[in-house]
Amino acid sequence: MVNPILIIAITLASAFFIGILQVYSKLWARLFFFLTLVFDFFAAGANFYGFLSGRITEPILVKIGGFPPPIGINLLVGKPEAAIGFLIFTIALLGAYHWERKGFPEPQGKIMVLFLLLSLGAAGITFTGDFFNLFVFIEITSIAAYGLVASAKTEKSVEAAFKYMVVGSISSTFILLSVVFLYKATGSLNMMDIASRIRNISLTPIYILILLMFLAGLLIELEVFPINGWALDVYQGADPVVVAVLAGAVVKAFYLVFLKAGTYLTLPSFFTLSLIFGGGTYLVSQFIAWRQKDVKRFLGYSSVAQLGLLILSAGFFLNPTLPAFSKHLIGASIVLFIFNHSFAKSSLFLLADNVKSSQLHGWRGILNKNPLFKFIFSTSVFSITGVPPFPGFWAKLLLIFAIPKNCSWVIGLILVGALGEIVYYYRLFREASEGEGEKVGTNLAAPLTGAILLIGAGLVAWKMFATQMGIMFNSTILLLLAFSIAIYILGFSRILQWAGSLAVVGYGIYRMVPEMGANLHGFFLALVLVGSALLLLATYPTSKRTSWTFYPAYLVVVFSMAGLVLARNWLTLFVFWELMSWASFVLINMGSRAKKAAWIYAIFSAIGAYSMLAGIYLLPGLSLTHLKVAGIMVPLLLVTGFLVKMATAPLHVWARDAYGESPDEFTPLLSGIISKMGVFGSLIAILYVIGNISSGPSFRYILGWLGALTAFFMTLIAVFQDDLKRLLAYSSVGQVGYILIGLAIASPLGWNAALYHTVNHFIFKGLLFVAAAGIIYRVGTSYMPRMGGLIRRMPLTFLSTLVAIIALAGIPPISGFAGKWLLYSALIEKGWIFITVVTFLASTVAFLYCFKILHSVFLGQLQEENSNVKEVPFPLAIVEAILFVSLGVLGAFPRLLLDPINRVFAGIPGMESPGFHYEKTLGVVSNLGHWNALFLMVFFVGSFLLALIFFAITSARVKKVGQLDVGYSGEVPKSPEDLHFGYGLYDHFRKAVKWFIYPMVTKIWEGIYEWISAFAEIVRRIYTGNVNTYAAYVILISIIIFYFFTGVK
Amino acid sequence: MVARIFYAFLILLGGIAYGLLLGGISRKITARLQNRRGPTIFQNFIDVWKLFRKKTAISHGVMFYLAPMFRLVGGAGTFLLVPIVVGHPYLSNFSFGGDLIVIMYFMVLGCLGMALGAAESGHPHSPIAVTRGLSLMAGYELPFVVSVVVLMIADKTTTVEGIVRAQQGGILHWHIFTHPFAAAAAFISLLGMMMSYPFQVVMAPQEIPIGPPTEYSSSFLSYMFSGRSVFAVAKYVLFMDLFLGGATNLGWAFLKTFLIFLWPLFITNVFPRFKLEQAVSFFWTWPTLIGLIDLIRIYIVR
Amino acid sequence: MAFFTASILLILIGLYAVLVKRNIMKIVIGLSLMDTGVNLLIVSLGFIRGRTAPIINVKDLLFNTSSKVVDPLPQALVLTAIVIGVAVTAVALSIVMLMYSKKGTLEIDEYKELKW
Amino acid sequence: MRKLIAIAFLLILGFFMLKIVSVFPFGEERWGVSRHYVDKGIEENRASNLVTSIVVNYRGFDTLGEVTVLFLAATALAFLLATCKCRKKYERIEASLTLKTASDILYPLLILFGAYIFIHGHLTPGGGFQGGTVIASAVMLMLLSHFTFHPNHRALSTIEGLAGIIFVLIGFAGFIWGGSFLANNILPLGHWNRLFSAGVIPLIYIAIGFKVGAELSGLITDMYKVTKEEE
Repeated sequence: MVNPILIIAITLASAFFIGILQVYSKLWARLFFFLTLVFDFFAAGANFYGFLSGRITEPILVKIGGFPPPIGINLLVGKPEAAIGFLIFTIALLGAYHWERKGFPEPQGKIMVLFLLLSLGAAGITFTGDFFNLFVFIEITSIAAYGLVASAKTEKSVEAAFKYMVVGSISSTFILLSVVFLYKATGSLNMMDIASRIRNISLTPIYILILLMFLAGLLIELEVFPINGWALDVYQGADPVVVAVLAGAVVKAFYLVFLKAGTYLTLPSFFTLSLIFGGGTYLVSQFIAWRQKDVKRFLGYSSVAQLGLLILSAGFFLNPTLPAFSKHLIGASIVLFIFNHSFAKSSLFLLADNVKSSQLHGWRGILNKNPLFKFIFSTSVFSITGVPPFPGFWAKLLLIFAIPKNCSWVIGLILVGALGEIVYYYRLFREASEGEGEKVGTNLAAPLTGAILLIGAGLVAWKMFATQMGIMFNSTILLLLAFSIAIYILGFSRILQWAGSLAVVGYGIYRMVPEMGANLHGFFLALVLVGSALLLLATYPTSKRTSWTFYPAYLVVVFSMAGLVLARNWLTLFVFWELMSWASFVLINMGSRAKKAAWIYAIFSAIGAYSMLAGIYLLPGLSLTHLKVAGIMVPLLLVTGFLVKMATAPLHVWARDAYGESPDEFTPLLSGIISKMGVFGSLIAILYVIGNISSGPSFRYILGWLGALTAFFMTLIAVFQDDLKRLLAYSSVGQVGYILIGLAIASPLGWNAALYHTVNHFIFKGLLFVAAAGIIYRVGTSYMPRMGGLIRRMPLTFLSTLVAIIALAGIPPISGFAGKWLLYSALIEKGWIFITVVTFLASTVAFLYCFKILHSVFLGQLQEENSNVKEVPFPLAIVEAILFVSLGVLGAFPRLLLDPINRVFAGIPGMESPGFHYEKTLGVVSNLGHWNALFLMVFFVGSFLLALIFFAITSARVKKVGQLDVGYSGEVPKSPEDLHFGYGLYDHFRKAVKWFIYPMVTKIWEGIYEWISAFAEIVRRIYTGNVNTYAAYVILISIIIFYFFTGVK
Repeated sequence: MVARIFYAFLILLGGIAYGLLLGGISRKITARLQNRRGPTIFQNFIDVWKLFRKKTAISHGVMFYLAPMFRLVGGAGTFLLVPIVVGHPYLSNFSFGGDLIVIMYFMVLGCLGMALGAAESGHPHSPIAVTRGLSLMAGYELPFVVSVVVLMIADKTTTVEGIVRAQQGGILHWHIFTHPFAAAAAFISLLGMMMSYPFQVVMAPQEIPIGPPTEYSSSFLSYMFSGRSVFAVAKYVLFMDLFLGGATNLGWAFLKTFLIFLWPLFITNVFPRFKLEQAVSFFWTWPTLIGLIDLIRIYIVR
Repeated sequence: MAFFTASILLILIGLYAVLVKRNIMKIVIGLSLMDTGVNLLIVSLGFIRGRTAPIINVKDLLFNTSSKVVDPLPQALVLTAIVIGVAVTAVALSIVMLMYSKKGTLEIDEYKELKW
Repeated sequence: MRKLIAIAFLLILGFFMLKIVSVFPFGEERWGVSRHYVDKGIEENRASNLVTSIVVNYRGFDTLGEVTVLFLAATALAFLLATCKCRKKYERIEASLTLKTASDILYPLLILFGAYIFIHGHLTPGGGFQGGTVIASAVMLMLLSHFTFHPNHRALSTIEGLAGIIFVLIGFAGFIWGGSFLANNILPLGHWNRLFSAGVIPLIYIAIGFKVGAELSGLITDMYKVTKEEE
């Protein structure tokens, strides 16, 4: 233990000493400066460690001058104070180091004194146990901050300092006055003493007014809306290093005071106050940042928002009615939030220091300049926006699950705000990863430390809190996830990474075999692992384009899906769900034109994840068992999350570009397996939750309609796509619509249809995307009108594509038909006749694009520029072959898949009988009809061969002619371009259905975005930049607080 | 089983012959209506034989080569999956292979195969015609599906046999009378299926000679021709089974299919041609609405 | 009571300058006024009628002191507050000087570069 | 309009403040912890000036902070104005002879007076801050009257820093020998109302006096210097 007074006294003495030293030697001054900071760091660290390890159990009480508490000033350092103190000096040390590398402004000695005293002030604020002493330290901090903010001596920084000073003076006036009034009212200045005295006096309105005055002063320093104009100006105008320390360390000290005020000054309206101001600030700030063009200011908005969330948490934390366990969770969440925000935000500001321009467009492409920069940036952004396993995620999770159910609207507020946060942070991400940007600075050591600390803290939090929250992790999955990250090391060779990944997935399959197949979870596990292994095989790195992080991220996606399907508890599922979503975000973002797509993907993922989280929160229990819920809200929220991944209309907006522009190696996984996680989720949601609500059938009927409309509209839009991957994207979304219908029916037949189609869709769509990847790799474009005639160059790919297309179209005897047959049977059995009609129509329309793919890519005239392309690379060809053979085999023997599916359902009540049986001649027999797959296959193949042989024997000599040799009014065309009908296929059909393909949903989403932005823009105007106005807001808000939160009228 | 295959073969040949004959009749009637003498009603047999006997055939590639087989097998397969006389050991064909859903999807196989072969020919007219055909299909499928769903729901079965059995016991039990609107929708969509006027935009003899198979000739074409004929017969039989109560023997079958055959023929010679978008819009509105009447009725009374 | 009212009035006048005045110097003066008001208020809060200053320079005061002197604590606090006020004013003035050196004007409307 | 709104706001605020102070009747006896200072102050600290006893000992930590604030302000000001070209050129008028002579005479007297004040801080009204301020006013007087007067900046900085360090060191001495930081039991307390009494209090006040004097002088010089550099 280091006596806290030593920290303060030694820092002070050395500040004085530096004041002398700098006159004589700058070098020594600098040395001494760092020596002091390092000492502080270790001293504060030792105290914190003492508390952590349990060596110090009681709060450290320092009696200055030897007087017992109410008489003299004392410092009171408990665990939270020690933690914040350590945090302050860590951030200060990082900031100082960063500044040193960058070069202190002249005169250096002075600025070092200011910096030292700033951290000292913050530490003093944290440690002190006396109100007036608190005021003194606040003033030390403020004055140092004024000086530091102005330290850049630019117009902006000086302006910011002035505003800060004016508003800060008002704040300290409030604090000083209220402290003196407190003394008058209670006769003491000591916090503990006042706390005990307050219990003995009745809380008259006047007394409350005094407390409110104190809080009003604090709220100014805590940057609540709308009295935070000064803070935003400071964030924007001041040197980023200063801002990093202010936002990372100093504000946290103020926050601790806020907590103490809530603890010691028993203010009845504290809860309401913190809810209104914290929540309001959080919500408003997350949205008004949307249109912000200045990166530093927008980071400022984010800081303000995070503080708002902390204030809100404080309200709950100090609410005496909260159960102990929830209190514990909120406490943990506050700690994590503080840590997260301090390091992530400081890192971001220090990164901003490395970028010349602070304008958004000045950040364009800078991530592609320096991988280290990218790493730090991504880590910080992920952590702030709450991506697992970073601390921000755990903080949010803990907070949400600690909030009592009767305040569930607060959850809505938190999640909506978080969504707003996603929007603007990933807009920055998008901008920063787009194209090639300017060079960035290399002063990255301090932010790098921050980023590493974040990762470490995230993992520690994972270990500490996951089990407390009831989140259970399969240890094998964790091991595999660790392996996934480790693949990064092999990054010097993509081939090695590929092989390593295959080995890891292979090992995963080997370890997971006992889990596979037995039940629903095992079924999907098998799909995930085996399917991913196949698709991974097809990612054979053919070019240097693949990023280093591709394989690690790919494997994280795979194993988080494995963890997801193995989850036995909603929260576990959610954690893995988020992991999967964000890892796939990383992968999508690797596409060179996918930045916008990735942004939209991030937004929609967040919409889904947050609504799912809200649903999970509202569930009566967390385990995956039958849960009774009332009303339609819970299932709606829950299912929305899954529908987003399935890209069900109207949540499909992200899908086109995410599928179309993501790296070609990744798209098969995205379409083949990741979308199936939505299926899995919807299935268990229907099984465990929706099936049990009173309005169950009608809700499922809505789901059915959603599926049908998705199937229809997406199919229709797919017809008019000219980009191969986009076409497949819409097709994929449409096909998943069928699956949703099957799920919604929730009869044995329906679920058989859904699961069968799930597997089938993985096979044929995986195959199609793999083929597309190969074709695009060879041809160099995904624009179909520029292809054509490739059947001559890629026969195997054509054959497998053909089979896949037949499966996609659902034409017997290939296996795609099975899903269709089961689905229609289920639909008719259920009597959902309108859905049946729409579904039928959708599948007919699908023929249009099926032909389009085959024709535009493989048939017609071979273009001259493609005349030398080769068959797809060998690994891809293997995968294609495996997949198309399995399509054929399943086509003949659907029982190979139907039997396992039935085994899966056998354990589920009400699903024991599959709704059909097998007969020798009739094949699969349902209550309505029958279908003999093997017969059809034999019949078709047999008669086909028969006809072929007959033809070959009897017919005339067949003469092969060149591709230009067509009957063309007697002319011989000169070039294939003249003859290839690629552009404007189905233009006639477009005219017929133009009312259906109007992108209404996209327009609506865009409209929502525009409206919110516009509204935010208006709200943002309250920050006029005029200091008079800022001061007026302060007065106004204080009056409002005084008026509404006391009885004084 | 061998006997069954043998009979099936015979039935198939009969089907092809019947189809060719109907084609001839249609040409004759059309000619007469246009004040021409017209070819003999056996002209189609002559054409097929002539084409089949040609010495050389031009091929543009593998798919081009295989497409006629696809076409023939698709047509023949569909024909053989639809029972002509329900319950008859041979005339019920291979209807155990699948129900109406199977048949509806199997029908596409031949078209798809042909479309692919045609597209490989590299002639720009082929894909134009194919896309028209597919678009038209998307058009007429809707009313057809509406009426089929009506029947499936009404009879609580998806098998053709079941639907036929449900119509036994008198002419008024035929679906054309019990579900007149559904039947009307289906029969309108039959016009599209037969690609006769006013929905002849696919073949469009004026701009894209004889539609998709524009590059086909000689024995390839003869295969296609046969496939098309038997496919048409398959559709007539299917309509017979669905709406006209099926057949109890071959005679009834001939009669009823002939009646169905006449229906498009009447229309063909009266109307001009729709543009494609008009055709699709037409199918998606009027016949669908008509069919919906019965669908809603079924939905309510079910 | 007059002391209280007067010092609160002083605070309010200072605040008024902060809220309304367009000249930066005047705003700083307003802040200074506010400080003064607060200090006065604190001192007057420590006053007890009929008592003497808390300096025990005569023997008489040594005994039963608490019934003879005013509350010394507010005075001690005010001492600190005054110094802090001076410090803030000094920094404020230096910032104002810097601002003036940048733009050559004290008009607050010229300093609205940071907003929204 | 703006003014009206501002006045309205402020009136409401004033109303609330008045509400608060109205519960503390003016001049009413109301003791809190300060009763201890009053009753036990002499006994514990032997400083006859109770305010000093509080400022330097009971709440000495505040004073340390206060000194820091001042130091901070001086540093910040020096830092901010170090490179500032803040003043336009203007003609300087030489001070009159009377003023110069008077200043010359007053300068040492004022410094002496200031020193007197902070040395007697524990006995009479006043103390380190007051004394320091008086000293600074002497410097200011010289600056204004003497064109060439230049306090030694290095010396000022050194005095300032050393005084601060001495303050902290006295605190440390208390920590090491007296058991707690700033403890006033390491020196004999002496007798009431004597110059050499009250333990470390006078020492601290002297340090403060030096510090404040040096700081304020430096501060004034810094501001003044800016105006001079242009010429």
